Amino acid sequence: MDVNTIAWLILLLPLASAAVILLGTKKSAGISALISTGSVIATLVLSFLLLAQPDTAAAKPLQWLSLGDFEVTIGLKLDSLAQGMMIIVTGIGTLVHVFSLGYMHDDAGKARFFAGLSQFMFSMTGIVLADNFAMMFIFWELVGVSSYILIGHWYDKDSAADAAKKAFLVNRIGDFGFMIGILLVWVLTGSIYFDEIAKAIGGVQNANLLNAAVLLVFCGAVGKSAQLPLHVWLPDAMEGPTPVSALIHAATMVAAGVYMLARVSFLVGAAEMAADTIAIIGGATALLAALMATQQNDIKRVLAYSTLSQLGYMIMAQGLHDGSDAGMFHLYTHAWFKALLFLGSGAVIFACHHEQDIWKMGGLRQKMPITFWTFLIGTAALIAVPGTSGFWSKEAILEAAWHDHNYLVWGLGIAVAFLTPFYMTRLFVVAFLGKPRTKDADHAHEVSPIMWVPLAILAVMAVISAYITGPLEAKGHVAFHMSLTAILSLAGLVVGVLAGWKLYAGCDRDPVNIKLFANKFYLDELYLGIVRLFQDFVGMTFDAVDRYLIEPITVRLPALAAMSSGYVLRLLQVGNLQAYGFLFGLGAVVLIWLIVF
Amino acid sequence: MTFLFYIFAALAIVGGIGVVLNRNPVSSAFAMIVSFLGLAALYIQLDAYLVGTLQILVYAGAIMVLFLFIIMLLDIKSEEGRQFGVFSTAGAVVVAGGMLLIVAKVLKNFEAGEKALTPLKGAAAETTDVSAIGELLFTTYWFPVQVIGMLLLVATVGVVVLSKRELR
Amino acid sequence: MTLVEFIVFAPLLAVLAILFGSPARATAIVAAVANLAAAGLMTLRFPVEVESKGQVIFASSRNLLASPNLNLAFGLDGISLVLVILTVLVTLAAVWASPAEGRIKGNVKLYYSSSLLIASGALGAFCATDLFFFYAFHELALIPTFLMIGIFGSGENRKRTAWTITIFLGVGSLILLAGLIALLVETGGKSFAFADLYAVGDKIPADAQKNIYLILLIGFGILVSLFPFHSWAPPAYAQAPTPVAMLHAGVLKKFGLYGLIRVAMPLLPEGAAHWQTLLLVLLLGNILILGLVTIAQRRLDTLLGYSSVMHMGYVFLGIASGNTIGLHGAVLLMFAHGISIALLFALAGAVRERMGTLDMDELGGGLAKKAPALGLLFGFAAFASIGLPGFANFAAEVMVFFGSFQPILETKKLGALQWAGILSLWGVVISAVYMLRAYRKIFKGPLTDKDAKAGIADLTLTERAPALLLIVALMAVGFVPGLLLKYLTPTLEAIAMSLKG
Amino acid sequence: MDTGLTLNHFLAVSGILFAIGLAGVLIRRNIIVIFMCLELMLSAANLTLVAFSRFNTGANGAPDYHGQVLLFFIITVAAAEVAVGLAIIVALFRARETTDVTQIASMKN
Repeated sequence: MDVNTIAWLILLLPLASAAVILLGTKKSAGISALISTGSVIATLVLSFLLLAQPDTAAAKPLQWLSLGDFEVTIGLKLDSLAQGMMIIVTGIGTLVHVFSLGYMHDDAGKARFFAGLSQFMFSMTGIVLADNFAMMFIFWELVGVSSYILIGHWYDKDSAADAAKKAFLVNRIGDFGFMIGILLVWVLTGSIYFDEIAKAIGGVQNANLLNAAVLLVFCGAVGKSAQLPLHVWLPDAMEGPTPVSALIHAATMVAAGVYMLARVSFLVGAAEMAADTIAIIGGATALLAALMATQQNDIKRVLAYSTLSQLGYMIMAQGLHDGSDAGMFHLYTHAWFKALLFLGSGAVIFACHHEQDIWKMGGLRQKMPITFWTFLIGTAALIAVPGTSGFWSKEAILEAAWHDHNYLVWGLGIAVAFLTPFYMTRLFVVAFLGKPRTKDADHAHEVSPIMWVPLAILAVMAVISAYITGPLEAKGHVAFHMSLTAILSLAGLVVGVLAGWKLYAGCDRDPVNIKLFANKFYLDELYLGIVRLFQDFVGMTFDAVDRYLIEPITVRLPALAAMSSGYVLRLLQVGNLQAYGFLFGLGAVVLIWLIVF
Repeated sequence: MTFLFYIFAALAIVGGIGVVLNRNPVSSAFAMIVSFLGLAALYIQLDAYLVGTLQILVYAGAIMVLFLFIIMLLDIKSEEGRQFGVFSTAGAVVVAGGMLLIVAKVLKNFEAGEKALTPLKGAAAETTDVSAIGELLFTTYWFPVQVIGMLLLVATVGVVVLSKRELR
Repeated sequence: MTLVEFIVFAPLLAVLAILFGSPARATAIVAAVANLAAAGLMTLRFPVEVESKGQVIFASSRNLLASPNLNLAFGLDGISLVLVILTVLVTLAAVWASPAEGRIKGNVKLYYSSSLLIASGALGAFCATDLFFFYAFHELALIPTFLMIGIFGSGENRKRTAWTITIFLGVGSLILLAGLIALLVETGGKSFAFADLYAVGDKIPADAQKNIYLILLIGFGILVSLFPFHSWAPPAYAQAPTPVAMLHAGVLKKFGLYGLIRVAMPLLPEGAAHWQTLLLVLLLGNILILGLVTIAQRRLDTLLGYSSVMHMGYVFLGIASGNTIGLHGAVLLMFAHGISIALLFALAGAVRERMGTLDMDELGGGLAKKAPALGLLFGFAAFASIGLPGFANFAAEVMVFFGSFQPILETKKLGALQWAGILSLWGVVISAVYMLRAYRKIFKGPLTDKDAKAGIADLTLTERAPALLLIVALMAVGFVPGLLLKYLTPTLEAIAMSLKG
Repeated sequence: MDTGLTLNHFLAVSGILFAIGLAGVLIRRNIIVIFMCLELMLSAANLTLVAFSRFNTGANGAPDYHGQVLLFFIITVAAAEVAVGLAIIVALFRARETTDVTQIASMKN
């Protein structure tokens, strides 16, 4: 197969799958699931074929819009960055699909679910392969919709419906900035194509506008990768089915922001002020999310905040000088172990009859040994135990921060290195060790092979992915130097795990109670207030202005004028023939007078 | 001639005033006939014998008879109480006065109107106005004549319909 | 008789047939389908290379008056073609979505004839190549609108609403008429034909251009519900019977925008440049202020009414930018918005028919559980209206925004137009807020009042057909915008040229 | 023979008659009398026509008979008008039992 066929098949197979399910096989859920899973396995195979392509590969573009000089094409860029990302997306996609076959087996909306997954795979592939900003924006929006559909899969639950809406709207706010950023980049460089922008970026004179443009483009990443201050949608997005959380809200879609920044790293590199801002926002997100994670009780929420925190790392890396590769490296390793953790939590939740509160679990080690061990491996990778993949990629980021002399960002990163082991130990100890605290936990038993096999594969990947960096082409290195950074992060690991063990081993209730963290710094409440203010107060005010000011001026006033003049004129209609005659005669006289003299 | 003009003009005007001032419609009608007679005389003074005759025959003869006939038919008594309303009188004075003022102002500056009335001479005196008008009516104006005939027919039918039906 | 004449008069013939006793619904649908077929045929036979802005295809002309030169003249250029396609699609959907004959309370003939008359008026206005009939056909379409709202409308205020819209649009048309007459006087007044006007158009002095453009902007603006002349639209759409809301919001309202592009801009380029800032301020009123007002709505019908008003702001933005990209975006958005709002009104009509109300609090929620197809189609419509990729709305909005930034490719200095572009982008967030809110409130969430909603049935196949027709059209153009853009390019490039020069 | 009479003499008489008729229309309340006054105004206009016709002599010194033809038409139309008008009055009287115009005010409000 030539490169065109491969690339286009990768993009279009999932779309075809979604279309077939929507139009044809909606009624038969089993077939739909198989179609969807088949399509994603096919794309995985194709993605491996794609790895053989050179870095400069590209598929023949398809014209979408063309107006003279202004042209938007759907072109597929198949460089090593895209190739590596495709392996992540389709690899985890495949495992999640397979896992879902078990997890969603009895769900009423199974066909809809798999159609949504396929649509997501299509959209995500579009982002990865996009060769220009407009196309990226198109698929950027489409993943937003997929996310909306999948979060709201159980739409008859109020919380799920609200979470879906929230996710979409928050992302829209990010996209608002993203679109302006794209427009500004277009104005500055005269192109929306990454290759041409890279060529033209050197000639851009207007540094302020460039900084603004990059920051606005970064807004898109802030929305999609859930950075401060638009992070609020991601924890709520956990209302979606757990496979969705694993695929979309941990491994791939939320990483799209990181990917996009890596894709335009030349832009970020050219705008210093913007790059610093990006790094700081990433670091701050990493720290705040880690703090919030320490006080969550919902197993998926803990993982969600840890995702936020890790995404903060990646974004931070994108803002660092020479940090883009490290960021992508972490994206790559993180995708595997975070998907593992989410699917593991999914297995736990499935086994505990959809119980998500870790304080109602416990003692799962004996009930679900496979899940237990895979989850342990995932946790180890996340808290960066030396040897696991997470260790190498995190070190790379922290080292990059150190070498960039960006000590503020470095400090943030180190602080997170202390917190991550702590809250993950808490989660692990409370959920898996000790004694079952509820009947559901007591009755839990191991999940079926169709669910634990993906877990096992992911567990293997969680350890070894750092050593097979083939897909990333030299973006990740397994290299260790004894340095202050390394010492501190190892210290963080030890301190964090020990503190977590000491505090939580054998506890039935949370001994620590920090309201500020548990309530996520009250940011949700703040935003809710702002939204209320806008929706209800400003909206109502303008509604009132419209109703009681503009409508009276444009409708009532002319109506009143017409009616009152009509009333005045009506007084003349006395109904007396001679009065009319008089007026007529008078009019005639006056007219003649005016005309003749 | 001049003397006769003033006599007939006065006749016409006084007749007119009589129409307006008489309380009894029947008297008004008779005043009207007087006025028309004066007018007809003025026409004849202007060498318009045919229309003068027509004025007497049609207006004074037919139309006024019709008026009288209706007045009798409806058995209308003279108006009772105060004859003229204050407002209507004032209005009439204003409008009619204004009209008179305009006429006076126009005539004062109307130089073509200073042309004196001289008797017809030569060929003009030979042809009678009846033949001249007749010739015009049945050549140049033959179509309007037809139309007028049609109009009269329609009016006749209309009158019949109107007087037959009860008006609500 | 040319195809264009056929397409304009076919609905009128159908009206005659209905008046003489032909079955109303069947006749109307036949006429709409015939029109769709004719429009398809025209599209196939439409040559893409139309050179000058005055040139039209399928031209026909019947002289009615020698002096001034008045012709019943029709013809198509790219813009007209796109709008004709829009009209025939929406007409078919509207007629189809009308209730069956037995379920109309009142005069069935009037009901169906009115829809056809509106369609005919809109088609006539879009196809006329003569200023007089351009105006007259639009007026023709207003009369049935008024009748339908007054007679078949819902709500107790329908009479008042009918009067409001009539007076409002009447005044707008009157102002427009004044502007058009002034325009005719400036161009010599010898001929009403567009071609003749274009020929002498660029000789209009600058002062006159400014004055006339302002009058035309207000006149057309009222017809398009430009802020602050929008008060008629939301209640009218809320209370109009479904087909009228579809036809008016979807098609007829585009007349004003069409007029700006067809008459005002090419003839009065200096006026357009002079009043650009004013137009920008007003369109921001449409997008931002009315966007927030839309959020505050509690009823689906007024919400859709306001949203339709709000979206006009983007079209105006494309028009204000005045370059090729922006104008393409504007015309394409007219098409896309027309279809998507018609779709939304059709589905809202279906909801009203089932639930008896469109008050979102009374509706409760969870309707998607009872009527999944309705929920799915409404989701498509809502996302189309939000401007999601894959629907024509997205392509059009993207072009409008790129168009607003195009003028500074050289200077790289943000001006009023660009700031307006940035601010109107926020409208994209606003429209997502209110559409998703409505979707969430009506269709998502747990099913409330289970007993009351027990008898709610999903859409029947007949009801799905028009919605599917519109969705397919939206997605076809959304996936391949070139389908329509290629027809627009020659005409719009000429107009953009005249604006530059 | 110079009679001393000019066109203005006749026009003045016509104007006075017209004003009288107008005043009568406005003053009188009996609809039949009002009607008569209307006829008076019409006749005043007729006098103007005849006067102009007589003074506007052609090349052969004859009056302009076109004006008199118009007068002929006017008289005819007036006859028709009177007939119809009186018929209306009769009908009105039958319905209202009055000829007083101040009593006939159904157009008010």
